[in-house]
Amino acid sequence: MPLENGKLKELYRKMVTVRTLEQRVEQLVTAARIPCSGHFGTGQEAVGVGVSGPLRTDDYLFGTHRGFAEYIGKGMTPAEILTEYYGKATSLSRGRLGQHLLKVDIGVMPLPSSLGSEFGMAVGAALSSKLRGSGQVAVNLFGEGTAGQADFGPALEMASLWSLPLIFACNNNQYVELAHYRNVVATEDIAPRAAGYGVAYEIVDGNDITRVYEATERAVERARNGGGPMLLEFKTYRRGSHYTGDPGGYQPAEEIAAWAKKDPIDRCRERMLADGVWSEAEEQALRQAVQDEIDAAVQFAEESPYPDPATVYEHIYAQGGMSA
Amino acid sequence: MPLENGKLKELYRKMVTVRTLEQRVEQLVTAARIPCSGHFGTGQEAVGVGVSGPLRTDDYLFGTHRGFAEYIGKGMTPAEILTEYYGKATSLSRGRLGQHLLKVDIGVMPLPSSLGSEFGMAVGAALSSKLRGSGQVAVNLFGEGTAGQADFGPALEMASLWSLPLIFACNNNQYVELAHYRNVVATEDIAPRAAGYGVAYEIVDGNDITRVYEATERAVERARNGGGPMLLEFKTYRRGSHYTGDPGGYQPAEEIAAWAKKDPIDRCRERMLADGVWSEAEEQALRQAVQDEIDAAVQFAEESPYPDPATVYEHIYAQGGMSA
Amino acid sequence: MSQRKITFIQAVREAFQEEMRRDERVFVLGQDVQAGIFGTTSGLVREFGQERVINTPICESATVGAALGAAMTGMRPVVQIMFGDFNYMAMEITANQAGQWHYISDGALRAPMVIETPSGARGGAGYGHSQSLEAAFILPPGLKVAVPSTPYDAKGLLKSAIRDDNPVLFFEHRRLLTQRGPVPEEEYLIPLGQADVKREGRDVTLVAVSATVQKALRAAEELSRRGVEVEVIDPRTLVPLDKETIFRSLQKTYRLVVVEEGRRRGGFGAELSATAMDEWFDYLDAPVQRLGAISAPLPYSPVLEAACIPSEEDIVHAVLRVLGEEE
Amino acid sequence: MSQRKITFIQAVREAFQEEMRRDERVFVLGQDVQAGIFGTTSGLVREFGQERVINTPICESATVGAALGAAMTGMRPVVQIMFGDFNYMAMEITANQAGQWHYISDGALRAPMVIETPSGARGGAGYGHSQSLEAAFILPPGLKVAVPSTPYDAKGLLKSAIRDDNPVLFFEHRRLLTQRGPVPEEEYLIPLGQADVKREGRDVTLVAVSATVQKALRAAEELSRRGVEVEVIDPRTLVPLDKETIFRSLQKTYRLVVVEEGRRRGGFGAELSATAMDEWFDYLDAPVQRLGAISAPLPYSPVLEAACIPSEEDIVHAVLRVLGEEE
Ligand SMILES: Cc1ncc(C[n+]2csc(CCOP(=O)(O)OP(=O)(O)O)c2C)c(N)n1
Ligand SMILES: Cc1ncc(C[n+]2csc(CCOP(=O)(O)OP(=O)(O)O)c2C)c(N)n1
Ligand SMILES: [Mg+2]
Ligand SMILES: [Mg+2]
Repeated sequence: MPLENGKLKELYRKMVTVRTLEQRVEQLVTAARIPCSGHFGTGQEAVGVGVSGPLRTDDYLFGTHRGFAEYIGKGMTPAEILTEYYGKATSLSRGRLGQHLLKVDIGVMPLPSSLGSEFGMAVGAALSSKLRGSGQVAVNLFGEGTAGQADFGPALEMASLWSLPLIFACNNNQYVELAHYRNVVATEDIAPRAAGYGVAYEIVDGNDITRVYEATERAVERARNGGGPMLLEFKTYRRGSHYTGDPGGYQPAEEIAAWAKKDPIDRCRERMLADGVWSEAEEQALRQAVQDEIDAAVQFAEESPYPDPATVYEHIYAQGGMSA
Repeated sequence: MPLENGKLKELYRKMVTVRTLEQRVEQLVTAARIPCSGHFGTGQEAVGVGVSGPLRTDDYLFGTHRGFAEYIGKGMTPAEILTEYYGKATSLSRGRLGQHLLKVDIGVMPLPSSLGSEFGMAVGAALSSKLRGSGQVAVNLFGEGTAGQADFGPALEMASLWSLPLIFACNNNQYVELAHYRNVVATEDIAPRAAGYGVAYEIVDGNDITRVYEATERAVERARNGGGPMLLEFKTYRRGSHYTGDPGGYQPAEEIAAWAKKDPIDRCRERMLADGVWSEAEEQALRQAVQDEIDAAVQFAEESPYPDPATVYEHIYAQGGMSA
Repeated sequence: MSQRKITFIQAVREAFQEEMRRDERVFVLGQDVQAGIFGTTSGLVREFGQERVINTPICESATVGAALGAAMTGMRPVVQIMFGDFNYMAMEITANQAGQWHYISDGALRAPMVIETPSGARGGAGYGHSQSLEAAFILPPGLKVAVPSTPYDAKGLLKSAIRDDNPVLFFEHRRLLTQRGPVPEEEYLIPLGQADVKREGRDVTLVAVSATVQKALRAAEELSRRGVEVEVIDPRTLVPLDKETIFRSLQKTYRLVVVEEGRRRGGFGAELSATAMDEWFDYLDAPVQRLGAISAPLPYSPVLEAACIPSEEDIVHAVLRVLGEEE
Repeated sequence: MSQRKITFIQAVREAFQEEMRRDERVFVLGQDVQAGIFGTTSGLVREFGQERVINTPICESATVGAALGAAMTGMRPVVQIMFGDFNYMAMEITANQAGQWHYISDGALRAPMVIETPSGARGGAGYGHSQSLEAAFILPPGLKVAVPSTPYDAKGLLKSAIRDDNPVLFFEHRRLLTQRGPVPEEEYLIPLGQADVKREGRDVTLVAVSATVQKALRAAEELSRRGVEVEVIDPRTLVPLDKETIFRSLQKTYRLVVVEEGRRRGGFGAELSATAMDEWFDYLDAPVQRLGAISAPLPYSPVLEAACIPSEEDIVHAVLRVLGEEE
């Protein structure tokens, strides 16, 4: 189904929220208000927002370590994200998770600290959905570097073999840490690897929110209707650093500039303006609303207390638990 | 290069040795003279013998758990194999290795008990050869079930990325333990998975010793000359049981019968006879010689002493070692 | 009480059957579980179908990962790892993920899953098919570790493990698989964390793990003939550990010996001996004796393998040492 | 003797440089080792080229596998695993393969390789980027485990590790990386298996691992002000363990405390306490005190993380307990 305007505006708002929030968090990390070293995704917001866009609340999303696009996309709020990053008692995990964002009741599933350990888990979530007949789809979003991880092939194999409702979504942002991806990835494209396991694939312009959304929607509906897994590769570009503190310098300035011209937020806005479904006034109002929401969330996180150290003994084991 | 007759006869002799030895060892396992439960490969001897045929003594072979084809192929003797299987002091490892055959000085490299753990090691051996400029090629032979293991894709990726002299050789014998391979392998062919990593591949009739040899020889020479890795898939069939004690019954009798008609030893002999390069007299002499060699090896193994239990403290660490 | 005797394999299979009938969220996955290489899952596919008895590709890491994903989303998987040694292939998932998400999600996620894994030395299986690695799961947080030594314990512990909301490793020593023992027809459970006194005695407390329980019992018989009465305790789970039962015994004997087939260096015995040091120092008339395999790979040849792991005789000597009757 | 002070990172980098110049079989591989995420390998590529400083795909298992394959065929690889936690991803290769083939090949194969791995809690890295897992490598056979606590030790131990013919895990605590300490210009080696007395004292022997050495030294200062003289011993390698140095100290103090940042349950302290039980029972005037992290995942929030791992204050209390001055 073509993306309709109301939905497009919602996705646009989410992309703006993601970028604004990421910039703010980056400042907070630099200012040592937030203890982790963040990974941000300026320029690639359309991927996470577009991929999570067509999902049901109860669909499973296994997201990435980079930025907030799929987390905001799936429905987490800036306050939920900020309180986790701050490690405050008001966070969903009471300070335990940090950058490993999770919100089980809207299907935001574990982001393991070890890249690629989610491949098997995503298979399991999709298998579980199939066994329970719940119609839930699982989406596993991962970077092109992470596609090199051990369980990637086996996950494709299992998804194919058992015809699971599982979408492999590769966010190819062309960098793996401090090196161009072709330094450690043998092929230009990741997607054709799916064919080796009998899994269908598609390569999509990751800087076009409409295409990302529509391709994902097709794959998700196909999977929901028993059509089995699919791999989508989104071509995009990471314009910012790998992590806060990254010395930089390994991305050619012209390359960054060229991709800045394809910025997904600008493209989306310009198209909406050209189509007459968006106005400068709406834009102003949106920017302000997003800024206000984030300001309020930062304030909330700042003012929230740190967790009580005595809580570390809670929930070591499920059901009452054991002593350490 | 087409296989010349002298070489073909040598390969034929090795196939006959493999089959005879495997049958003998199976009896010895059943009779509890040998303590492990062996895995044999009746009907698939051409793969291991053919793959190891074109290798230099110093080329690296990472073989399989099934049968002796590549071990005899690379130059191990029945006595070396039998003493290991018996766990006798006269074995190369003084009773430590058992079925994990190894003979470093002729390039027979570790067969890990965990299937697939050799993928990374084979990459390392090929990388080492490249770094040392030694011209050695590494061949990693594995089953189609083992291709499902985690490090398979990453090994293809590394071999491709670094253009390593590494041949991935898949012995597709159509069974993975007690089930047809399509029960746990998503695709008919394993070979095209290589393409996903930019590695060339070829599918070869694994019951034709000449084709196995020639395809391997081409791949090995290409790799030796800097052409990089290649994946060869050999289609064959395991006519015997998975292991000694296997209840059987899951392989259709017609399937077994059909493949018996394509027996690699019979095919090779018939071709040699038809070409006039082999005679019934030579056949008789060969059978007798092989039988004698194996009888002598069994006798040697039987008569060899068990290792001294006090030796268990030796070689725990290299260079003198430490106390337990 | 029924006097029925069945094998360890049958006991495990019954536990599967009963739990799969009781709770449709329970399913089994692993290599060749439909056929059942060691028999524990054989036949289940006939009753429960291919949807609940799933043959997996040969990839331990992704299989345990899949079990974890299923466990976190409402199922209760039992994943079979064909040889205990292969648990290291899935160590990342088991130790870094499965045992940790309940805690770091502050209780939002649970991982009710079991890893069923035949293991241990049986003479002639070789270095990577023979190890007892249960002690490797004491260090990672959030896991439970069951080490049954009889058919009765195996059935009762597996049923509890399947119902537990935490990841449980369930080790089955391959020397025990075909042994028979009494198992009642009626349903029963054995709580995780409850040791069993396999033999009473007043002189020495001997804690034995998995297959070494039998060696310990034979050693106790031998020692009894020499006038030494050994109390043999089977902890049945290493985590949680039933310290109370061990301590109760120690308060009577003042002497502790611990034996396992896994390696001594860094093994369960180290943790138990250190626990005795921490908590029971004043109840020790002699240093705790710990026995385990030497810190070497397990060689193939049965004579060599036997020389690496504790024997009945080694246990007799350790008991005599703790009594000061031997150096 | 030079009074030059350099950081831990610089010391490690110098070790790399010297060994790579000395022996062309030495090479480095790992994720982003050319850039050097934590700095220990930064710049090496300029001197030694891309052939000897190899960026790998993100796959810890195959990378350690490749290192092992190279080590067995005449090279001496150092593989960097970016976070200690990820060692569980390669556990199969390290524990089941790398440590075992020398033995089972009866000496025909050697695996001279090093796994260099930044690790430990630094506040805010979260559950899977903060663990100290060195104790997990005590159980598997054939491995050595180095845990340097100063730039001087780091350089000398890494050079020895690279020259060792066995697989060595080399843990670098991330809190130590930017710290400075004296390192001579002249070449030196520190043998694996030689503890260092970081502070002399007559009252209590305190064995501390990795970053806890510094906490131990501060605790010792504090205790000294209270009239208690603690001898702080850094084992520097957990395997091989220099028991002689610890025992020598114990023969003077009769009291032993052990502290590590890794988890206490199943940790190094268990092995050391059990060793004291085995071998030094008559030299213990009080039970050994062992300190380590609680058996829980490490939470992200720095206040929570700090509550999970032993502090300077915890060490002070443990020393007072071993002296009977506290409960
Ligand atoms: C198993 C594992 N190895 C290494 C890391 C460290 N690491 C964090 S981000 C990253 C790069 C990931 O690259 P890619 O998958 O392309 O995602 P991107 O960062 O580009 O979004 C690495 C190696 C990790 N977290 N987990
Ligand atoms: C990691 C690991 N998992 C499981 C096994 C048990 N196992 C031994 S042989 C075998 C089947 C292998 O199938 P395939 O690769 O097709 O080789 P084949 O036996 O057909 O020669 C399995 C699963 C093992 N040795 N290692
Ligand atoms: Mg990337
Ligand atoms: Mg097969």
